[in-house]
Amino acid sequence: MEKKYFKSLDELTIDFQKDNSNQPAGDKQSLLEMQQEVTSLSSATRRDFLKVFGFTVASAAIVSSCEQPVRKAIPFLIQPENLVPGVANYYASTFFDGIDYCSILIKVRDGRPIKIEGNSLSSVTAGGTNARTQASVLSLYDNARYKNPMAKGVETSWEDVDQQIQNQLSAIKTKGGKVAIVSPTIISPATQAVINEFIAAYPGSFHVQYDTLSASSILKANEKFFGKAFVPAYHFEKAETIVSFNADFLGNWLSPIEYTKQYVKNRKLTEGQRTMSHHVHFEGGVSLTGSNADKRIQIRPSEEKIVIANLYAEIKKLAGLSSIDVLAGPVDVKELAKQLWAKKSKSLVVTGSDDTESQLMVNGINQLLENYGSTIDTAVHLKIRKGTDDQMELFVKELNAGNIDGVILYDVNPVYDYPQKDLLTNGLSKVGLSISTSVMNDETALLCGFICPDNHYLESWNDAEIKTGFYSLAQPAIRPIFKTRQAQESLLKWAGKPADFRIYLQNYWETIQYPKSTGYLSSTAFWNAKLHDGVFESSEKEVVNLPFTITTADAALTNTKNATKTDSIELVLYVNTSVGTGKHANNPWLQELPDPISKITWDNYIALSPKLAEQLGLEDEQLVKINNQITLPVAIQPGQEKNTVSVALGYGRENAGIPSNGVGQNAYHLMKVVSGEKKYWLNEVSLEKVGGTYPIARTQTHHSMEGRAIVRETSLEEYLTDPSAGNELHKEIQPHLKSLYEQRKFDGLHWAMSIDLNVCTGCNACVIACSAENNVPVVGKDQVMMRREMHWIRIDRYYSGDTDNPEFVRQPVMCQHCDNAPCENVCPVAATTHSNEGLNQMAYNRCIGTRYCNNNCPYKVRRFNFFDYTGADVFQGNKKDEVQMTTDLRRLVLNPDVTVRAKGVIEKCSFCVQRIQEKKLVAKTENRQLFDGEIKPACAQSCPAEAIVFGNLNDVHSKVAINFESERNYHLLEELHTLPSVGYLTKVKNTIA
Amino acid sequence: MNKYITAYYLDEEKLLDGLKQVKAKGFKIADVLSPFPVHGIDKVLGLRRSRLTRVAFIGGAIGAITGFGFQAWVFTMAYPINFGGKPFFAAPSFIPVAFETTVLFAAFSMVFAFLIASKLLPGNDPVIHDERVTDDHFLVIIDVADGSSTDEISKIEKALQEAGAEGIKYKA
Amino acid sequence: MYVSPIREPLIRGNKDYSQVTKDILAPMAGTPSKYWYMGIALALSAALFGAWATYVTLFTGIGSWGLNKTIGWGWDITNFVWWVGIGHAGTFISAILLLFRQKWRTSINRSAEAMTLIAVMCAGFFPLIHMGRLFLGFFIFPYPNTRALWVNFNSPLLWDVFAISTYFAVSLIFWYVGLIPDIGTVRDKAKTKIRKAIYGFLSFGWTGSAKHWSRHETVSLILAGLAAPLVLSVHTIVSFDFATSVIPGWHTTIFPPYFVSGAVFSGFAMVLTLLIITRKALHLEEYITVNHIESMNKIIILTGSIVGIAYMTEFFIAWYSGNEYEMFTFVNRAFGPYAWAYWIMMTCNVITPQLFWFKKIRTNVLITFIISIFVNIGMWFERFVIVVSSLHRDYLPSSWSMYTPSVVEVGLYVGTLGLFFTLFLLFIRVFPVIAIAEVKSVLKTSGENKNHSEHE
Amino acid sequence: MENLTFTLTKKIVTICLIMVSIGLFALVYGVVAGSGGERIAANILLNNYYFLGMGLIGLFFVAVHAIAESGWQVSVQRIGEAMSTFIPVAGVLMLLFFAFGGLHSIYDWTHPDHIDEILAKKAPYLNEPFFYIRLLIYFTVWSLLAYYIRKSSRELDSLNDIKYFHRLRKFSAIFIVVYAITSVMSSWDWLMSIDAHWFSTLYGWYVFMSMMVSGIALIIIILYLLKRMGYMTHVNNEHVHDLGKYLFGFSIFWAYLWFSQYMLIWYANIPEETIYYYDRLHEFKPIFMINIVINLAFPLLVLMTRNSKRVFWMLIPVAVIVFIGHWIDLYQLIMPGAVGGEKAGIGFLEIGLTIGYLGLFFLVVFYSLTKAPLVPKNHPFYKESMDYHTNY
Repeated sequence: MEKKYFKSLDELTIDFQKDNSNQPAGDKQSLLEMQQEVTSLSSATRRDFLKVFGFTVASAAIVSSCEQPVRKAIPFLIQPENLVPGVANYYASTFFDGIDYCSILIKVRDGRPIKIEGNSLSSVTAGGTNARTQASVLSLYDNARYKNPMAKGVETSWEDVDQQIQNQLSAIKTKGGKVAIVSPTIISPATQAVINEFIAAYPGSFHVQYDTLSASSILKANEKFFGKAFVPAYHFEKAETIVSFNADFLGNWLSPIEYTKQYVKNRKLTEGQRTMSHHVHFEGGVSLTGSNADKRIQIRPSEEKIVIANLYAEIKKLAGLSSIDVLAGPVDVKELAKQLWAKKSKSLVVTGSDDTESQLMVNGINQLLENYGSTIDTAVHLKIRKGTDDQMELFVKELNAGNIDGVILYDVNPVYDYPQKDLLTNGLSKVGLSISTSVMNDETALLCGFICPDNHYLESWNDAEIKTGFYSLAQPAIRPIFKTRQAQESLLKWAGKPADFRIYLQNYWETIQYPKSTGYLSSTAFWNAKLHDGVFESSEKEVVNLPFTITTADAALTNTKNATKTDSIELVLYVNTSVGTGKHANNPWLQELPDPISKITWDNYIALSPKLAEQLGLEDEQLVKINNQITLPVAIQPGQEKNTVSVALGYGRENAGIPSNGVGQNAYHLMKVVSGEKKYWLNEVSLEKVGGTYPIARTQTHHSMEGRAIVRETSLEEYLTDPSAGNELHKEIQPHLKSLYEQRKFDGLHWAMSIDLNVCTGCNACVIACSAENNVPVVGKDQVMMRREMHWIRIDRYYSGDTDNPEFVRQPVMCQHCDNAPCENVCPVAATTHSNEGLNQMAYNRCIGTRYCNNNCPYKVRRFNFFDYTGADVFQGNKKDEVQMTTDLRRLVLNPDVTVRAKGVIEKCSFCVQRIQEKKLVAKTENRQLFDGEIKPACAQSCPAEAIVFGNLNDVHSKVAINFESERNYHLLEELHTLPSVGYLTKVKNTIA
Repeated sequence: MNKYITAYYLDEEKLLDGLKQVKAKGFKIADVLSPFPVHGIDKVLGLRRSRLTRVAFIGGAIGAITGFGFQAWVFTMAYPINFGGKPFFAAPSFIPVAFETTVLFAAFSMVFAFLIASKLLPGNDPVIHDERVTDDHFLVIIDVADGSSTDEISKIEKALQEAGAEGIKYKA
Repeated sequence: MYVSPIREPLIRGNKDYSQVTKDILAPMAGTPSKYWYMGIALALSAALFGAWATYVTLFTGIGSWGLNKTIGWGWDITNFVWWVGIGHAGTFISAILLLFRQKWRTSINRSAEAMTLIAVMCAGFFPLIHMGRLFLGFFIFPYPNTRALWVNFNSPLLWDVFAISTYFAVSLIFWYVGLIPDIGTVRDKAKTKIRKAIYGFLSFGWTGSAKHWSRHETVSLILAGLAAPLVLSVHTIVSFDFATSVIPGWHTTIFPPYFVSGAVFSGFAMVLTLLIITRKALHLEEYITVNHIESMNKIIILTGSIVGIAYMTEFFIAWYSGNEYEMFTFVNRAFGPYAWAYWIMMTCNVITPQLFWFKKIRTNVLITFIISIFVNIGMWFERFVIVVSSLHRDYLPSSWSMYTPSVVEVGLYVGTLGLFFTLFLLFIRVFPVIAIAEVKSVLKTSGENKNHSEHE
Repeated sequence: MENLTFTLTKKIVTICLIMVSIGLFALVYGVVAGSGGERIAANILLNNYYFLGMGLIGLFFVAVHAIAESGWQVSVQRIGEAMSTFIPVAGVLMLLFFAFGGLHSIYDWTHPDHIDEILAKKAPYLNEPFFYIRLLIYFTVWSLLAYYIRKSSRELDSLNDIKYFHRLRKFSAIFIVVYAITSVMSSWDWLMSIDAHWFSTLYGWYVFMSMMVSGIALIIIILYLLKRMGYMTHVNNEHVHDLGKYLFGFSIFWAYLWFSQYMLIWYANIPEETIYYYDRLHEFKPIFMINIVINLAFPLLVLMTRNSKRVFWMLIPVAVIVFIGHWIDLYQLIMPGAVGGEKAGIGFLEIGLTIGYLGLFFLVVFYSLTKAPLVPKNHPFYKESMDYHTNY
């Protein structure tokens, strides 16, 4: 093949697309080959020698003036429609991976999706995102994706695979065998229709919905309680008192983005609001939600049911119903019950329990509190979790019994995440036809006869009904990069139907959804409009009758009477906000995302209370074997219930690719299935100290504020009497801010950011959004251990109070864009300067890397490229990229508006200056002023809590200017007179009900 | 000027005494070569105080003005940039560099002036009358005018002899 | 000029001028000794280690060091300041002691100045190597370019560029101007034609003419007058690197004079270390006498005490300020994770030099040698404490971290030590280590035989 | 033959007493004219500190040369010794002044109702008993050492025994060490604590150097006065040249410290520090500027040439102006904090009181000069000092 030089990777992809337009789809292979070609071109040459030689300062000038070889950019022969070079297109779509749902916009630059943003038209997620949604764009460009269909482990063509599969399917059909489709919850009506078509084509087939994080207990409880298995829609915004039993609703429980939006709505003390919900949280480990609670009560998982029973019994008493005495719980809930009773119909009790009886009792509580119909809407169902554990258990049994002839594993990886791995591996070996549609390498696909790789969701058509009547559409933003095919098309094909899912979907919407709409002239107009918006909200309602009795809950209460307390060490298995269930483990952004509580990256670990650690003689990083199964390092976690240890799920992937293989240990197999319920905690846990230590990479190692006024806090009570409570220092310092020279004024624009500490939950969405937007390198575990992570925005977390039961505060910190910036003064080469719009600017090209600015930054927000993390260095062969973030494929995610920084250069938050410039240009061409809120830096855009506000300080009506005038506003280390352009609003805790 | 008489001393005090005597007799001393600076010889030979200090002063003044002026020009006129809210005319910041340029200009102008005025330059090939003058000899040189008679020459030699000089030589 | 009889002679052994020339030129003659070869082999291998470390740093990046997001400077700037400090003694001796007419300087100024020049070279290496992108280091010079962009004259690092280069240049000409007459001597004593030609070239045609001597003295004096504030300015500007910042432990007004006296302190310690070996190896005990050592020790007590007072002032004011960050930084220095470095610094810099109050100790060559090494170590740790302990725990506890140097950083340091000794060993072979003419000029008044030649 | 015995003539005493009475009158005027207690108190502190400083620098001059084994200063050593006799006088005045209301008029931290969080933190140091204890320690130690240094110097001369030379050096060394600490601490106590919230580590050395410059200027002035009276004929141009170089050099060094402190605070721009200069740059701007001009620019430009340092007609105006200049320096250290921009000023109170103090100081110094020959002939370096000439 002739060697081809590319001017840039952009050209590479665009070329590829152009070629593709009149070639069969199969030729995508050529792209991969070409990429490899490009890589192989880079070996040492004469120029390298010159570059080395150039290190003598004298010859540096020679090098810099050395003539570059002429490279010609080849223009498009036919300009593609809608593609203006340098201008991004946004496509509305939907993210749903079986765990998280988010309505999104996909930012596409020059044919490449490069960023996910929240879709503000959706009333469910309302423009919010979370870390995993933000990071999902990177998984599109993952070398661990299946690039071809495979039969028996050999890459082959789709025709071949289809032929073989269809042969086998018809064989099964003729013998009347069963084919199981195992999928996560299907929230897509069209996909469900496709599955139904398949089942219709192969009678005897059935569909199993298998949720890794199941809501089985809720479905079961509601089935008993209401006679219908469903998850209701919760309304945290309507609740004045929220009691949560281990439901991590801000992090991972059901629909966290939606709940975060709701939750902060009545906790935000801006725009004249003066009330806040009171949030009481019971848990054993420390969850994101727990750390945000007004009152966090430590209980062991085994005690949860007892506490719920106690509360239920108390509420019953308050309701004047006869109650029974249950075993006294570890905490007195009388006061809580009274408080809830006082907030009747304005409260909400939820539990993340895996126990149906606990859920039933919570239903009883909510029923007595008249929360159904107010804070819990049973007429709208949350469809995010439909699978029950017994479905899967039954399937596994059948599989092992050899009663199933074919399995289609659609988007699930049970070999990795089902508690009993052996049952799966054995079972799968007994099936004649096993098909996996995995997008990415996974443990289950390895055991399947056929791998029919699905498109990545950014390459796919789809739809979703997240809640009753809340629909959204997904559309591809790029043609499939590899020889993959959407699973729906595969199913249609195998079912003998026309295999174009886009047409299928459109038909589905035009026939099924269009009638629900109003105001559209034609079904095509409806389709086009909805495709544009991404969402469609009808006013459908479910019919659920409220029960007249609470007998089912009472029965559960009666059962609880016999509960006993144990004293053993208990283990909580949880999912964190980064890799989650492990599905996204191969996403370097997520792996390097520090846990919001422990600030640990790149590993799971045993979180242990300080007391227990002392008792067992354990220290941080010491290796401990749990239940004789897996060995993990210890991380002492203040706030952990004394005898409760926690381990995150989602680690220990074996076949997920670089970098996730071997990161952490798989804790799924510690789980147990007890009478059809997956148990997310165990008791009688054995912890055995084994020799040695294992280093943990934390991004923050000191956890106390040392009494400094860094995060300023107050209680609601104090706030109501004095809005500047907790922020007295601000008023005191303000008059002292005097310079020996005139303070600079900024005419016109003066960019500033306001961060409401009261609503920031610490979910980390902004961190990933920032990395994606600004091409922030991933440095890998070793470098994080060296404290060299590159995140431009970090969320500092401090503990205060008692180490056994600390309070948690957190604070997002990015470049403060100080108007009196200490960093700017000291740069010898003027690489960092102040713009006339108040931005602290970095000219990467000018930076010579003295790190002086970093030393003189009191906030330590500047980041230095210690190594060649990006491959942008003048030297070849010194790239430091253990996590393979700089392969040609991965690099497609880079934002071309932001320079990729070279080795030896300082970088930092720019307030997303590229976004500012873009919007300024838009306003200028439209000959108008910028609107307030028009410019949103990536962090502000991604924030589900809308904690970050950005705007022009000179515009007195702008939100940010109003926030800056607030009594709650203060600046970090303001006594230094650095005049930061970032303001923080004090955190207010609602300590009274 | 290619005829002269040299005579050496072995002690600087004797040299000074001798010089005074020779001068008193009205002979003009062309030069004295010594291994180290002899105190009081300036007065005896009537050497003026060096004006190199003025060179240093002028050099320093130029350095100060250039150093300070250049910085002020760059910051206020050429390319004013806001660094950390500091004024463009950040006078205290200009002091260190201005000071360094002052010293640099003063030192270099003076040293170059010294070398040039004294014709001390690399590769210069001087007449070496006696290799011992850089060791322990003090050499007095008295020019002999063109066409001087031997009588006049011997007069000088005699005067030197009387003044305690050793090793008197006549060179033509 | 009269000299009081109670003053000890500066040059021992009843020398005459010729003997002085002979003694001082002796080390340059003949083939070097076995020890010289051993020394230079050792020094060169250390320099080679440094060359390897330089290669690694340049090729793989600053990441090969132990720095992190919080601690941007470590051994690099510690070494820089340490070397610059050492580079202060030479010019201090030549300039300030000349202005104060301390005659004992004549025996030591030449080698001290050479040491200064070499130390400044070693120092200059660190700001270069610490740059992330050295090949663009020329950005630091204000040269006209197509973007019309100059440099930031507000930056102390830029001031450093001017200060260090001016200091080096002025020290170099000061040293060389002083050297010219002695090169003349070497030329005239040279035995081979080549030597004669080389030294003849280098001597600029020096003849010892009275007129030249007169100008030479004026130039030396004015240069001393210029170099004296220059010496102060250099370490002052180095101290500005820290003191202009807002970092507690860095930002303190006492830094300029305290750094200067610290520099002189460490410079004299290094001069002592070197000269105690040199006088022994080159048999110059009669020129560099115990009196010289004692005088230098007195300067060590003086500057060491100033440094000690500065430490205590800083600590007291940190408390007195009522500023929680300031106070924390100092408590952390003394009792935090880097307390060991702090106490090494305190022991070596404040306590050991106080032993020199005892005449017995300050006239004991061996103990002086040991204490001088202690001071060298202590002053290195002083800079380490300032650079690292201030940075590692500054304002926001979330960013606090620790720093451990890597083998590459050790390599760079050892490398400069190697370079230093290599160049010094070459210097003693190439140029006279003692200013011959200057010693001769004080021989009459301060030589051991001075009382015989008293002329009053 | 030169007259080595200084006689205190009636004329001198009369002039001095007139000056003292001008001072007393100024004080009365201040009270009558309603200058306010703070302004009067601040002026007393200013002058008392200033002339105490002169006494200490006189002693420092003697001590530092003694331990440096310097020779030339023997010719003017007695002036320094005489100046040091003012130390106990200043001590008594200081104690009386503080005890009778001066303390409360000047120092904010002595008012319990002005104690805020920061001052409360400083209370272990800034409290009245400890303040007085420190004051007593300073003056006792200084006065004793001054006495012993003078004593050994005089005994060296009268008894002609080299052991007194060593004793002189021993006391000098002790004084240098003690003074290194106490000069810094006393400046914190009496001056820096006026702006009680403010702090600067350089402060002590800055004040010391300010006193140093004016002390040298005063030595030159006294030397000149003595020469005018026909004494000190042994002092030649070379000695004057050396004093001139001191004046020149220390003026530059003072400016260096001034710049270091100002620039660092200007640069870092941290309000708790900048407030100090902010006040001075706003309400005291003329004083602030005059301070730099006459204490740096003036001596720098005038004394740059060799000759100006050697002749009295050039040197004396500089010495006088620099002496006034550092009085102004001290003024701007004290007044903004102690009196404030509105009430402070330079009027008859300030000038008169300074003249009064100057009269008292001269009276004490001249009286002390009568106690011993004007030059110690038996000093081992006497001959060196007399045979003093230099090429530069």
